[in-house]
Amino acid sequence: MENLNFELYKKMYLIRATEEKIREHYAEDEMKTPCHLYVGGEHIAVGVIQALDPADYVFGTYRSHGIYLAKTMETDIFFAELYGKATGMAKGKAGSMHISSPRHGLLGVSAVVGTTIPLAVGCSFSQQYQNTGRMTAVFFGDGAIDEGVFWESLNLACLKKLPLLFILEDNDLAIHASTEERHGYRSITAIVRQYDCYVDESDTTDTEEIMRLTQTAIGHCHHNSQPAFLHFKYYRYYEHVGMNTDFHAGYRSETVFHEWKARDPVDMQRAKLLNFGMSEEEIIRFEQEVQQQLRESVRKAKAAPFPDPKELYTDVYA
Amino acid sequence: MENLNFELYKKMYLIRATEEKIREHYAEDEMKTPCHLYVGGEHIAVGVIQALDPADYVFGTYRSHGIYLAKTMETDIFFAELYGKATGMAKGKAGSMHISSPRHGLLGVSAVVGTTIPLAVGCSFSQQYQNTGRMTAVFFGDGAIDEGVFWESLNLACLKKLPLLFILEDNDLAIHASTEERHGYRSITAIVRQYDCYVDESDTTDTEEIMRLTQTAIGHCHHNSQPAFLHFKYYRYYEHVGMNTDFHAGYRSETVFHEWKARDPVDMQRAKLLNFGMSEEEIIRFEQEVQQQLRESVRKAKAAPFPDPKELYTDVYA
Amino acid sequence: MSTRLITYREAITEAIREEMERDERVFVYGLDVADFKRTFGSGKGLLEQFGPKRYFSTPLSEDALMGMGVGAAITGLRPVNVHIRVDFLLLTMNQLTNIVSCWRYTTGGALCVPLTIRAVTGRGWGQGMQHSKTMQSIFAHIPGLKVIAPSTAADVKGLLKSAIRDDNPVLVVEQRWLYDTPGEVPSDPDYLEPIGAPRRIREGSDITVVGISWMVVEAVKAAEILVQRGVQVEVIDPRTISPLDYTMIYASVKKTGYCIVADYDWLTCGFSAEVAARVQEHCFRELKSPVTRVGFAETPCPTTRPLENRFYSNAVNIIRTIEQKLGLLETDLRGEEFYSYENKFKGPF
Amino acid sequence: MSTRLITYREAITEAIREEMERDERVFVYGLDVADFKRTFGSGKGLLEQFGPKRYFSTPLSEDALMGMGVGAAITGLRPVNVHIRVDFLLLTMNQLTNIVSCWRYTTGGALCVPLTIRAVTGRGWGQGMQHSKTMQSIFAHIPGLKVIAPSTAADVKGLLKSAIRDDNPVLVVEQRWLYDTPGEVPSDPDYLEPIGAPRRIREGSDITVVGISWMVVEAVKAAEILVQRGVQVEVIDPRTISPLDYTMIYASVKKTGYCIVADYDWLTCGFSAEVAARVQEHCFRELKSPVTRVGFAETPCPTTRPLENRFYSNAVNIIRTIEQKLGLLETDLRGEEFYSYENKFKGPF
Ligand SMILES: Cc1ncc(C[n+]2csc(CCOP(=O)(O)OP(=O)(O)O)c2C)c(N)n1
Ligand SMILES: Cc1ncc(C[n+]2csc(CCOP(=O)(O)OP(=O)(O)O)c2C)c(N)n1
Ligand SMILES: [Mg+2]
Ligand SMILES: [Mg+2]
Repeated sequence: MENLNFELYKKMYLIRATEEKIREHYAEDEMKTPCHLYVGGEHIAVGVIQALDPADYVFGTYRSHGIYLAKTMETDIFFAELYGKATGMAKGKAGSMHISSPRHGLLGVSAVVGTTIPLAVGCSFSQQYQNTGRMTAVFFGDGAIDEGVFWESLNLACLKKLPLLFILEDNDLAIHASTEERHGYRSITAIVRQYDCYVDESDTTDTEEIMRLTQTAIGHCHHNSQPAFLHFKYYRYYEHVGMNTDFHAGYRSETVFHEWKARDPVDMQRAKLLNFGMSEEEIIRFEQEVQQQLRESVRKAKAAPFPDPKELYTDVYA
Repeated sequence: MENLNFELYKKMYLIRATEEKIREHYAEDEMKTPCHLYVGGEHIAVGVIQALDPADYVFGTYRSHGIYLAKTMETDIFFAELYGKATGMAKGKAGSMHISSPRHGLLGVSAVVGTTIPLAVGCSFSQQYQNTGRMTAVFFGDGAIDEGVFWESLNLACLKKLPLLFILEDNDLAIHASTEERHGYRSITAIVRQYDCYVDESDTTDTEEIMRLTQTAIGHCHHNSQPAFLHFKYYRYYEHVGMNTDFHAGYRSETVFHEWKARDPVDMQRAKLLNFGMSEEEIIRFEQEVQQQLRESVRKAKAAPFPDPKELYTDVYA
Repeated sequence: MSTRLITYREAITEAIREEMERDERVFVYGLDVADFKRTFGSGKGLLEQFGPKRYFSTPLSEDALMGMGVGAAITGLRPVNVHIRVDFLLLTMNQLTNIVSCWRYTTGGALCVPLTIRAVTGRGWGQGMQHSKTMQSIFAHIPGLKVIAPSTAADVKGLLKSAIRDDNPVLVVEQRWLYDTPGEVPSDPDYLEPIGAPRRIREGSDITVVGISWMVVEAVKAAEILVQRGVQVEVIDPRTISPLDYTMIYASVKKTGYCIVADYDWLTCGFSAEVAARVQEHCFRELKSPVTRVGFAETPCPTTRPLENRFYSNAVNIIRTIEQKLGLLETDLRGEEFYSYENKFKGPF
Repeated sequence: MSTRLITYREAITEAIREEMERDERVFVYGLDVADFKRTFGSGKGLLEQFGPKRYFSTPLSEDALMGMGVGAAITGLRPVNVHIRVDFLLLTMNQLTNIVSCWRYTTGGALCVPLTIRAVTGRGWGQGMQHSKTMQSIFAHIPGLKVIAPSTAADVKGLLKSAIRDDNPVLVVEQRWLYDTPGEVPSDPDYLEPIGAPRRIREGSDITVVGISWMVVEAVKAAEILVQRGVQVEVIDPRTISPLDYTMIYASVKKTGYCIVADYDWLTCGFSAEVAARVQEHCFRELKSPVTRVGFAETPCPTTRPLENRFYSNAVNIIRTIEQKLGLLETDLRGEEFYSYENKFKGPF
């Protein structure tokens, strides 16, 4: 239990610290890639990915630093990509909005809303076809469910009884538009419950709970040969894209932020460790290691060369 | 009551007789336009359109002879279009799959599945914007609900509280694929009931009942400022496109056809008239008039000129 | 190399059957592929042989289905996604352009997308504006996609097989009238045609006609008529729209000094424009007159036959264009039989 | 005619405001149009002035929203549908091509579709492959649509107003960097620019550069540098991609004998190909060298700056191409300042 919770905290802290590292350096103007920070949602990526097998597949959106880090735990290639360097996973061609790590099962993310949902359908179809037993999880925002392709994909997955987790990361906002302004219905889960799939929902910020809910869902998937739809609510701490808070803009209230902040997922997870009897020193030691790792990654990324100009033309065709 | 039912029968008989007229002449190879016959579904177009105000708007699919005839009651322009003649509503450029009659409120139909659903959203938005009080009804098949655009449109209409009737004409088939083969859920109405709209469903072949259900729905629309979704089941008598039955093809059973045929909407409506005390002679007299009208329309259509070659280039830009 | 005379339709079926036999990872899916009509018969026998796991119909969800193909392709399968009309591919443009064409680029080459997309172009009998488009240029405009449009039975077999074996996404545009055209097709199950290379359909020294898809048939007809007047028309079928090796086309135009592009599509920003732009660049000194293009009328495709006939270009347009270019009097075409919906291409190439 | 110096962004706002004031049937909608950023500021003040009935944000449902525009347009309204990236228009290709472009044709002219579509092309700061496309040629390929790509403040105002008043669907492609460019714009609320007509941006006698969208800025820069060496470059901005009256372009090439098309798009089957194909046809005798095209690299747009810089063509490419064509030695460009993400166009045209 303690081990597990430390494991979870490691991933969560890595994500939070990485995002803050980006914020620290962004103004230097060297990471020329739009970043959609995940701060406030760490428990979802970490909880879900913890519940998955390492060999399982994952897809995400432009807001996928969290799933990348939870899947890979590495930051050298990550920062290299954000700095646009030859040592990034796509030699800088991808940037923050298109990170991937196929060998860790992260098969890609996309900056066009909803577009990776059907890819996940195909990936899970492929697992069923090849009988690998692997799950696929696709992370998407509450904006994606406005797009027709979500509904087509949901239907396909249910029809084909695919081993697929739909992970709705609901921060109640698509850029600055609340779900209420966008939805002609009250509850997405009430709708999805009418499909042939398992459905659950939560607004917890407890990572372990996210993990358990996901494990239960995966169990149902295997047992009933059905996909699952998990609706997780969270709060996006910063502006849609960029490094700042934007409470001054007036489209959302800072009060709500403070409510969520009071149960900040990373803080909560850290408090748990202390509760479990882990010492403050032990935790700090780990945190310092992460800080050291991040400093190193940023240093390496800055020092790395830009891709050779001819790289513009590679990777277009196989 | 009798008047109303005769009115309904007039429209239904006109549709049935027109479709049979097409069948009679199709092999002559002069109507060079793919026809998707509506035989078996007459009660839906007629019942719904009877419930609407004549000034209300209607959109349909390539299977829209029924709504055209119920809206216009005319067959001269109709047959001219099918024969590809200059006297058709689009001078032959449209054919069966693109018939329209804007002055009767039929603003168009389309051969790409699902495409007119958002047009109906826009039309009803336009009525709301201009405060005309007019309803819009959009007819679409069970295949269209597989397309993402249906879901986007449903959400939009519910969000915007539009005066719009979604009329799902469910013949359980998209070409030859049953709904069961295509849907990862049990009941479309169970899903749509979760949206902010009025929902009803029926498999009646009684036109008057369709009309009443639609009237009730329209009442709800007006009263609650919401769209309505009406799910009507029917049986497609002939092949998807073309003039023949295709029970030999093996994808559906003739037994089911006979079950539906036993409560054929046109027969039932005719029987009602007799019940109401209308005489066989009176009915036959009317039917003969229609037959005469159709013969005339076909004759005129055949005699009409083809469009001038330069018509190829007109109507592209306003 | 032994060959048999089979139709374009049969050649498609053979190509898919052989690739499915050869490679378990190949599967075919799309709207109505498994119904009793089997995509104009092109899927005949495949369901029976390979079963519903590898050959299945789907819901009407083109957008998601294209994405599904990508997800399957990047995890080891080789999907063949079938569309009974090119027009319906428009629903997949977001996936095609924002995902399919650049997933390899975006992953720095770590993943590839061996996805084959078949799409049929309708024609005749009132197909109308929503069932007759080709739009090859739209797809060819997107780097990362390969687009082919074979016009003969042998080519559709060899190219479709190459497409399925290709590690890149390949879109195959199949004109419907070609389905009934027979041709000699090699029996070798490893017979392949290279994507990217044109084929010289007919040799000639007087003028080059680059014909695409059905227009190859019309160009050959035009050539057959004009040869009787001593005019030698060279007909080249690019077969691939993009990416294409133009060497053969340049060599031909350098030889003949004249070039007509007969596209089976609208002209504006079409493939015909690309060919014209390239040919004028590479054969500037040799060209004796500008490259001329023939194609669809710049209108939606009308339903009624007399207008539909005018919407399309045909052998007569090609003949008249050649005559103008070469300064010939108009050939008397009375008595010649041309192709129509009823009189489709019959003989082998 | 009195004018003021305002930015392209302000010109857009003015155009929409004036048309909304003039005509109650005009409304603006699209994803996030009414949020506090107002589509890069181009919608500033409109919500306040016209209220949420006529200026509203929508769900993320591009496909349905395009269809909604058609439904509104054929029943008396004049919708303006805004997309913050052209790339998202790909979700609407089915509506654009199968419905928007041919609804008039299909109803025999009974209905028209006065729908304006605004779409922004992103660039720089790692926009990457999914936020940087223009694809004008894809839209221009479809008969029934009008496609414009204004490059100056005056033109975007005059053309956008014309678009809103036009009874046809008009797609306006707005390159993002242009938003900050200022220009003299007439004050007259009935100032219109005609859709279909090019504008001569700069007169010259030695070579014609047809520049599109942002490439007009680059072409003018090239012209300014070369004029110091006595080379007179004529820069023509088509402004409209389709349907376009080419007369001015032909006249220019006939005068100069040389033509470069600098497109802000991929070349293959692009608008540059269409211009080249037409110019070689109409100016065959006058052309002293083939029409040359410059544009995007034939790759997805990469994120990292050094590769992104190479992905785009610019003034230097135009200068080098001109030098080659005219047989000039390379100009020493050290000391010249060129445009970049940080150093965008500032001065008025
Ligand atoms: C198809 C499409 N439309 C519009 C956009 C512009 N856009 C970028 S992010 C976004 C909001 C998405 O919100 P959500 O799915 O809830 O994800 P979140 O940013 O909240 O994680 C929008 C509209 C886009 N990228 N793709
Ligand atoms: C987007 C699209 N995909 C595929 C097709 C081919 N197609 C034509 S009709 C049809 C079935 C539609 O079924 P349904 O909506 O139930 O209407 P019905 O024919 O039963 O009235 C299909 C798949 C099409 N026209 N449009
Ligand atoms: Mg969100
Ligand atoms: Mg049906």
